[in-house]
Amino acid sequence: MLQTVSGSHAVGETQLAAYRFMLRARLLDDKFAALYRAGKIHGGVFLGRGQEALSAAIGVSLNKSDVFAPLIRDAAGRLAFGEPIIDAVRTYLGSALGPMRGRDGNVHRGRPLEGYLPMISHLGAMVSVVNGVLFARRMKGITGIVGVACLGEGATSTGAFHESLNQAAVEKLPLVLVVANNQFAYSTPTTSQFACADLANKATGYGVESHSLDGTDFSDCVETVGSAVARARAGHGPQLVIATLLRLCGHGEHDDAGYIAPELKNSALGRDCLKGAEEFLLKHKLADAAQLAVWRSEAIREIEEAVAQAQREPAPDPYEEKWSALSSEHLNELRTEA
Amino acid sequence: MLQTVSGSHAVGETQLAAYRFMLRARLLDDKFAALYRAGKIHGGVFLGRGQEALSAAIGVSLNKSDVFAPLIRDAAGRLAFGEPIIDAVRTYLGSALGPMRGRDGNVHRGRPLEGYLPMISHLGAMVSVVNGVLFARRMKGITGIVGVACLGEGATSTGAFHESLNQAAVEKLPLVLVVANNQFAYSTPTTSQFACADLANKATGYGVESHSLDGTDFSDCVETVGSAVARARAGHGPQLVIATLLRLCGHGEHDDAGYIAPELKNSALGRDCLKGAEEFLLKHKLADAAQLAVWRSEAIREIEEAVAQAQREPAPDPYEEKWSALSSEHLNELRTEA
Amino acid sequence: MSITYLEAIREAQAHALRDDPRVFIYGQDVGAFGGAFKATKNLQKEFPGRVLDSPISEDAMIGLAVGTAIEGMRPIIEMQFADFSTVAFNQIVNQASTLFWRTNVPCPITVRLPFGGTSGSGPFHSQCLEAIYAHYPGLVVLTPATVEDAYSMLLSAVAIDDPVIFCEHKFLYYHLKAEKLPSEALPIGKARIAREGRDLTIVTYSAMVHEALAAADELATEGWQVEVVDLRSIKPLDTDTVVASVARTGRLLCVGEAWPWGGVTAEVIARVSAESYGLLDAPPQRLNAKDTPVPYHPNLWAAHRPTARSVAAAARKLIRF
Amino acid sequence: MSITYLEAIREAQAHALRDDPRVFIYGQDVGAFGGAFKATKNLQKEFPGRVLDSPISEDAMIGLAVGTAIEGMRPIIEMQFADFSTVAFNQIVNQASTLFWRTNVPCPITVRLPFGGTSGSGPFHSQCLEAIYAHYPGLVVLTPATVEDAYSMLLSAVAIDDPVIFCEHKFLYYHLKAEKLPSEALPIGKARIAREGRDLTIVTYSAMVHEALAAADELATEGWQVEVVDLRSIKPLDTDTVVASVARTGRLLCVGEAWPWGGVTAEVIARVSAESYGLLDAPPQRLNAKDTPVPYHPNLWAAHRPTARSVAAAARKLIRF
Ligand SMILES: Cc1ncc(C[n+]2csc(CCOP(=O)(O)OP(=O)(O)O)c2C)c(N)n1
Ligand SMILES: Cc1ncc(C[n+]2csc(CCOP(=O)(O)OP(=O)(O)O)c2C)c(N)n1
Ligand SMILES: [Mg+2]
Ligand SMILES: [Mg+2]
Repeated sequence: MLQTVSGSHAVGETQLAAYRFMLRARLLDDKFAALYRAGKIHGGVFLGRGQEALSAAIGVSLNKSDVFAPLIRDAAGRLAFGEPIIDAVRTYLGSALGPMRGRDGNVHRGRPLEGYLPMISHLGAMVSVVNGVLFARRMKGITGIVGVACLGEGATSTGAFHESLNQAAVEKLPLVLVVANNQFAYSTPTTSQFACADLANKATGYGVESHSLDGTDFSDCVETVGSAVARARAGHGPQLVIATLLRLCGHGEHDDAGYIAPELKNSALGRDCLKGAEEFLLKHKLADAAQLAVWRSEAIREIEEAVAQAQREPAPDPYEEKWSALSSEHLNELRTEA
Repeated sequence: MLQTVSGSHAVGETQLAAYRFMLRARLLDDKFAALYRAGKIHGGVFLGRGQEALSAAIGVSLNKSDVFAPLIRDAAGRLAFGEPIIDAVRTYLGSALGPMRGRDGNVHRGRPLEGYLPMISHLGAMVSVVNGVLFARRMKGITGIVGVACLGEGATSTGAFHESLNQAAVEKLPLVLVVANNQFAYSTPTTSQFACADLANKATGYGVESHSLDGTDFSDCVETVGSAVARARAGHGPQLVIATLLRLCGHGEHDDAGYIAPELKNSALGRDCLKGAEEFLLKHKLADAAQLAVWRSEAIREIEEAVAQAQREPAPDPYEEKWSALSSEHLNELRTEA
Repeated sequence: MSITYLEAIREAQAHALRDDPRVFIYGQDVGAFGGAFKATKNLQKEFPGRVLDSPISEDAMIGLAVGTAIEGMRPIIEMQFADFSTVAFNQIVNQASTLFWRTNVPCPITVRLPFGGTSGSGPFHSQCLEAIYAHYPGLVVLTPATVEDAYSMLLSAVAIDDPVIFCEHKFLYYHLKAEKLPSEALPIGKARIAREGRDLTIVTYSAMVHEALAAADELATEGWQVEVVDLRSIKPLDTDTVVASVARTGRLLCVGEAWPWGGVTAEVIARVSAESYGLLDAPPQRLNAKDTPVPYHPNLWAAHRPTARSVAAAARKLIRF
Repeated sequence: MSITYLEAIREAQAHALRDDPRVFIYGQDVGAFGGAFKATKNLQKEFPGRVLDSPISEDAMIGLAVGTAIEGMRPIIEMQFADFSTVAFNQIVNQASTLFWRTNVPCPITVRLPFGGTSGSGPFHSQCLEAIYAHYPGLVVLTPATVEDAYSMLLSAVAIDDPVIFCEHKFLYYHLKAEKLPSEALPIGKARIAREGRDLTIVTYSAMVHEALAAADELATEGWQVEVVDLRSIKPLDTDTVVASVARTGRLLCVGEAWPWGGVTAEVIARVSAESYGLLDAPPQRLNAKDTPVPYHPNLWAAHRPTARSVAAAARKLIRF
């Protein structure tokens, strides 16, 4: 696994790390999109284009011992939290050797024992699971850790969002709930989703702290997420982070996002955070153009290798599959029918 | 049915009406408690003692064409909204002639076609049903109406509370959501229920208006609820009303509320709103002691008559019962088994 | 002209909106976007103000529908996937399904559940929940297997005065085609003999009807005449048609795409065993999905659910019993 | 000493808390108050920091439990009434039940559901949801009918590495008594012959075991020996014991307090019909609650669910078949 970069590192270092995860995530997403178009992927493909700065900022602010529950647009955060590219590729291709063994696919991947929680589809449902991990660790006397759960703004309309944020607040858990307000939930604009002036206004109603950031602004992402995570880590209870940005792709690769008005795409919200990050690095002389090009080609090579490898790997074999959902093998009912 | 008093009436009149509903509710509740102790009631008995001012204030601020979804502590509001005492008594006694025909009992009563919604037990679940009634009426072009849904502070922790308040806000429905913060949800104190400094802080997070009131203060109840209802009626969207008070009884009559500290009972929160209302009427010369005594004995007589009547009425007969849950009779499966 | 199962669902909704001012549609992305599967395509434009986007609040979506039903409306609620109806579960099984029984006020809501497995959809976009809803009193559960039924049964669903769980199979959405929409239909509650036969009865519903028909084709080449009964509605369930078929064939195989414990196949066998015991020449058998979540990878998925091949194998075994 | 079913549940939890530091209890009012039914009475005092009040957030309660299970804890979640688990439905059936299958990480949570009808409790405090949960893969569903089983099966539930839906019947809470707690128990998954007989097998579980036993008493006075099988666990379901009993008696009546469509009685009959068809001398029958919500008034309630009397009537009819 790649080493994650904790918030305590020198500023330039964190940004550099974040950028490289963003870059790899973007290229990985591009590869998935290409595989999708080539008919090589079963089911849907969900990308994080335009949301990499936010997602990477989360990943680089976490330690290995922290907890992370990403959602569908968090390829960058996943990589930054330590997910090897091959795990992502294997899951998308359904490889029997991937963490989900072909049982679940695409963005539904994780390694719970490493604090990396695999999402179920039902929006909002992962937040209370993060609470549980944090709750258990506190019972065991483990301190100084943080759990991040990611949601889109559409998911704030779920009862699960509410119950779990309230639960975290009551238990004063070190939860950081990051809401990526990318203006749309599938096709639904925010005006059909909520009526508050600002999602950050929700925080006082739960008794939690809030942070707002511009998700198109690379350094704002790194800094604001970093300080939210630091507040939670320092024992100030749940932190609600609201990021404003735009999804620069369809809901999934099957969707052309025709419902996003061109004006919106061309507005400040539509800025590509990856470009912004590159400008930041160049401006602060953290890297030069040649270096960026090297990183890019390195990442592409890594991704191509992972894809080539996963494509050579065995698909799951139904005859080898243990068709049982219980861990307690003696309680499985395996009577054959008909 | 008794006539409800709308917010537009003269001040003294509204207060007088509210008081009389409070009185009748208190005496009705007392009767139910007595019947419970005498073993005459099947299942639990849930009282609104200490919450009558708030509840009556809701009822008197509504018109017959409004919508009302009371909860377990709303005997006063129900009466004020027009529920005849006999409906309450029949439901508690399971009379076949009551609105629920012995199928459901105690506080689970209502008449949906009269805008009076019968609660299901699942906390928070009625709010979106109120939304639906308001939504349908708007579709039909009916305006100037309001819907009130009542909850306890414990119910604010449900996902249903959140989804439905948000839904009302998005649709800008004339919903008044009244939360009676009586400090406990069954035995659970507010500190285990939420972490916000004030439940009213939730309002901005939904983009709705909020109103706070002292539920032990009779005139505050009447005025604040009245103005919240008026705001909703005038088209200002959902209103969140937070009332602070104390339940002056157990969760149900089976519960001695031993978990409520004597200091709390003896604090300002423990004041009896019914006494406060009487003091108000006397002070403002809206009634004298003799008049109060007359009203009391009138109410007692009415209640005793209703109980006597309902006790004479037939219990539901399983042989007469149509054992089918569908309105479409031809789709019922009534195969006899065994 | 040729019309798909999905188009039939769109057409039925258009028809209902056109004919009945009390009908409206509420669901995530059903408005301008036309729904995740395009089942409401152009309907918002055609019927302004009557096709409305909801927030991602399944519980409140159903609650709202019930409230409008009290006011005499006939809402159609689209769940984006059947799987997400678990979030609305309480409102469906406790609010909607009990309203009429408690209050005598009908609750004519239609909840559209795009359900069932498709390749690569995995454990949370493939579930078959018909048995869950059928267990509760107060709900009607429909499972159309054909384009014609998708159309006419959705129209019936909207007309029914009770909450209807309308299970529309995603696997059939695009692939199943018909020449035209029907003008007549069997009543709700009547099963259909999808294929006649004398050697064995396969009772099934929804997408599995097509697997059963393919299995019947295969067995026909071996000389066996398999009768296929399409239940159409699983609650109410047309025991009479099933029993009559079993009386003719003497053998019963029930096939369902849902999980094996309980469910439609158990219910059918329990009824047949109780009512037409003497008619059976062999023990009634069933074939369901495996007792695990629905797998993502096509290899696993194809082995998880019954297919023409496994249905044929089970039928063969039963015929030879 | 005499101990009730409810006390046995309290004792089992005390035992589990004492023996295993990974166990904790989370639920509404379970702390200082000791729970709505007092099933956790004094446990918070005895085990400080390990018996915790939750907000009224059933969805988040189960989600939290799953998170702690990932960390190796063994939470016991008390639903105040089984009926309210419908609000937690999504987390139970999609999060908890799939975790192991998806990730290979066990999910040892116990969800205690005080369930079943009692007089005057009405449609929302009486439900029997065992069949709903049993339909889903990945859950173990237990339904103890005796004080001894309430105790030992709850201990087993906590020890099982998978999510257990522990259905404890409220009707049995106070009335059922035993002399002492057992030190040994049948393993989970084994049914129990509650009474031996040769003329008819009644298969049932939970509170209905006692109605069946009373019916058997009544039939004994008429000269009939009725065998009563207490399933104990409905998933896994001990088909072997049922089939063996039916092999002895030749007649099967399944009795359940749940609604008639699907459920335990259908599942049992489907299995017996498939596996021991030749053993039956009469069609297998079942008796369930009526297909409506559970009524409030005792008169209606007593007619809604099976009772000793209706069980005896059904048994008599079947014996005479
Ligand atoms: C409870 C639930 N309802 C519906 C869905 C279907 N669904 C999947 S993603 C999505 C939109 C989510 O929007 P948002 O939360 O804003 O996240 P984004 O896709 O914009 O990142 C919907 C409705 C779901 N996954 N879960
Ligand atoms: C979803 C749900 N969970 C649990 C319950 C059980 N229950 C009934 S009343 C109650 C306490 C409610 O407290 P609050 O909302 O503060 O209202 P109060 O009784 O204080 O008026 C609980 C937990 C329920 N009815 N619904
Ligand atoms: Mg979004
Ligand atoms: Mg309260």
